[in-house]
Amino acid sequence: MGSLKPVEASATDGGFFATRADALVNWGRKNSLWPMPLGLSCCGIELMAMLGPKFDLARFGAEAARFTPRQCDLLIVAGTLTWKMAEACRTIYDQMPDPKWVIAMGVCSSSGGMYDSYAVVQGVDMLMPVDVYVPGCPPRPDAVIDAIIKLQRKIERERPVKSLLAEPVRDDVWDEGHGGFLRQPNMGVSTHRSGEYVAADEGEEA
Amino acid sequence: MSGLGRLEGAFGGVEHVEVAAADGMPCVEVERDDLIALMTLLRDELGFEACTIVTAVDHFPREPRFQVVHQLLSLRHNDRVRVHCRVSEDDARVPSVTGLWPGAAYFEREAYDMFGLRFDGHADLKRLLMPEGYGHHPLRKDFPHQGIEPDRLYKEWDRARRHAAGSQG
Amino acid sequence: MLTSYAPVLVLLGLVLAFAAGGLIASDLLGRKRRNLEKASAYECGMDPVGSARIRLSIHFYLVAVLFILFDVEAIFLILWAVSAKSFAADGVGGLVFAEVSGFVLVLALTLAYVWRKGGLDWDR
Amino acid sequence: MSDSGMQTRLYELERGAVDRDDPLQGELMQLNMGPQHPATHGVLRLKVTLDGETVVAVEPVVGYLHRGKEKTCESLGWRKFFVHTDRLDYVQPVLNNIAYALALEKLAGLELPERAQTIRVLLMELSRIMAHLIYLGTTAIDLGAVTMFFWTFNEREKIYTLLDAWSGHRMNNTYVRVGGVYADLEERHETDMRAFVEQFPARIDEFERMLTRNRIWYDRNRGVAPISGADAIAWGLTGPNLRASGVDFDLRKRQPCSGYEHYDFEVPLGSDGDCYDRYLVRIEEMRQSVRICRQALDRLARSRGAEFLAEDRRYVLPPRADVGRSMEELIFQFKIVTDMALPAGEAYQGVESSKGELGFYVVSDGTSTPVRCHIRAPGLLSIQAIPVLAEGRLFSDMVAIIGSLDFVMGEVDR
Repeated sequence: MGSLKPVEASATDGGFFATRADALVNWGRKNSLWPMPLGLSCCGIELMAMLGPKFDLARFGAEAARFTPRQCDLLIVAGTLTWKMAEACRTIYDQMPDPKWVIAMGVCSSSGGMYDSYAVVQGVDMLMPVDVYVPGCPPRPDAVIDAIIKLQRKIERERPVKSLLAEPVRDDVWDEGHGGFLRQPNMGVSTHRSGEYVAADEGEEA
Repeated sequence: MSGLGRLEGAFGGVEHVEVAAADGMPCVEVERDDLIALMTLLRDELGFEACTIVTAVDHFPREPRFQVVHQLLSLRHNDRVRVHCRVSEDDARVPSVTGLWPGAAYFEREAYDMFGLRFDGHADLKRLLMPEGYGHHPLRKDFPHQGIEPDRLYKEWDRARRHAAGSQG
Repeated sequence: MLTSYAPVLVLLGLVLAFAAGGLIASDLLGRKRRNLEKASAYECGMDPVGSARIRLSIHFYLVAVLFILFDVEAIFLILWAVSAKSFAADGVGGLVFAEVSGFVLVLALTLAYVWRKGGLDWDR
Repeated sequence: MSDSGMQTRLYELERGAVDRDDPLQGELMQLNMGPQHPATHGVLRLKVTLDGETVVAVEPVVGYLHRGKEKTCESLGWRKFFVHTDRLDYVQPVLNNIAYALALEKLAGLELPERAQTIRVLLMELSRIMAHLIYLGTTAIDLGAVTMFFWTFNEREKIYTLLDAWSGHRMNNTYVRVGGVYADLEERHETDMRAFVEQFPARIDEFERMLTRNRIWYDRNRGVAPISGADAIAWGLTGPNLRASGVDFDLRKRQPCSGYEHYDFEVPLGSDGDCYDRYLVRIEEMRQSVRICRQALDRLARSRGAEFLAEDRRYVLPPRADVGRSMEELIFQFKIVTDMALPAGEAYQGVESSKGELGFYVVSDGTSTPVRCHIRAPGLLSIQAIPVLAEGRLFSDMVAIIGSLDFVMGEVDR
């Protein structure tokens, strides 16, 4: 296996080899999204209903719900995330191998929902970058399936080959420099724009 | 308001004050020192085998501030009784009933967690619902609904992790 | 003589190629992003308490050994079962059967011994 | 973490029970059956200390789903808290609504029309069936019977569609109001519900044929974690967990509310309170719920068109049409919508939920801001009993014990 130099494809023209390889890798990834069902509260029951016979998630290749983050690539945060659970949720997100995506199922994980109380995280995107937000309390299973379809379309547009053969990244401190808080509580608009993450309190560290 | 019914004269000298309750349940208010005596009497003589509720109510502007509520259920006679006990904030200590009903342990831990009431004689009194290092008692009336810096513990944990990771890198 | 083994060897090669190929491709192609958090042990979202390298009770070892013992016995029985017909054709079927049943008898004795000494039931 | 109680227990266990220096004995291992675990049915964390396969000590840690509902009730007000009561025991949303409404009506001293009570009984029994189906589905899949998950969720989908057609939402349908229900049950809803109720007993027989005499299910559940009646009462267990130990106490019979005295049904009892008895009690309870549903549907058929909402204008919104026409109705609606005030006093109403006695202790000082709304969670006491049931048993029995206690973290953590 000679040393395949990653093709220096610029953002616009992908070059024939890169775009075809992108399409192949993306096709493989989007049709086998293994969900990590973080069923916290009522959305967890709708999540189970979605894996059940009527709204069968197997049609999208995503029914292999694993409970260990090592074998999952899609974290579905289903329910109300509290500050006590936030540490466990962030640890599970970190322990998932790359590439990984996050769906914030329900209004509680998207924005704190009906709980503006002392114990509820005001939106999971304060802890980790979220790819698809699903409104509803709980959202109907077909709404979450629609979110998975949107995620698959988002995966189709990614360009993985550019960084596939790259050297392993040793970012022990934090992956890609984001973390801390992506969005201040009750700020409404998320400062998280896909691509550049703004680490809220990066500056304070020693 | 139906009175104490079957419990009318049965309190054996524990001085108590009858309290009117909207749901017609016999309701008694007792001093903190007689609480255990009354509870033992209720359980042994009057057959209240189960303890349904141990909680507190914060009447903030009015003193004494906390009102500890015990509610018992008698399966044999199929009736209930509620016992109140007023406690002020600076000396928020109440004797624990886990000796009589082991099932009341978590209720008392929750009352400690939410109101800051210490239960003497409780085996393992620590927070039940809030994380261990949490500094406040949320259900007190003077505690804001959105909480005081709710993400402090997460930030500390987050910073400690990054520090450990950073020093390793 | 060797040719009769060719299909088995080809199959073995294909299997190894498929397995090794998958591993090497994913290792080579996959984008690696190592960080301390990803390497930490997974324990339901919590930090693990204490180390996992501790002395475990002897029973685990005992059960494992017993399993290996009777598993190997099964392997030998399979070998015999596969070629039972050819033994019968050569006329030594009865003799081989006696040998095998002797082998099984010895192992049955060990099973009885272990059973009586209580090696099989779990709690001490 | 100052779990001093836990450490001393461990120290005694280590020194007392077994001589640790003997090389044949293994060391104790600390393990987190953590907040994110398929078998803990929600975000419960169990700090388990194992000696090889045997559980030496268990310490449940709850609070990972504590959303501060009791505090929210004090800031939202009585009327708006109805939305939050759905999310308490989220496998049986309507039953929590009804328990909360009954507590408020008891405090207000409000009398309900006949049809409203019947609709509520029907909804409570449907919720009980939904909750027991979730128990059956999740416990069976934890112990390996994957088919049960699909069968039970198939039935649950049918109930979802019933409630969806009637209240507009599959789950968390905030459908109960102080004084009755939001809208009447039309005839087509009743026929759909009757169709479901007719075919459901056959499904229960299917479940039983699959599990009751199944060798694996029987061995994993029979004789696992028995608890005597007296211990169950002392530890505060209620509902199916209590009746499995043979204690005949069902609030629907002993302290009936919302008209339960008009229905005849039996209360199933277990014998020695182990996981298998809890399973049998819940299966039989589903059958009894079907009987109650049939009787409720008959009563509804007789009282079609009757009043389904009380008339007391201090607490019940006037019909939307009248508000446009008369000034009093407009004032009533304005007063209720802005700040519905309950008379001063305190009241407790316990309801037989699928998990046990779900109670609301409400205290009001006559104004519109509630003084206290304490929610008594039966699941919290089931979790408190886990150390009593699980210590000394094998670690794999923990899955059967947690499944058979059937708690939901939403009501435990509030």
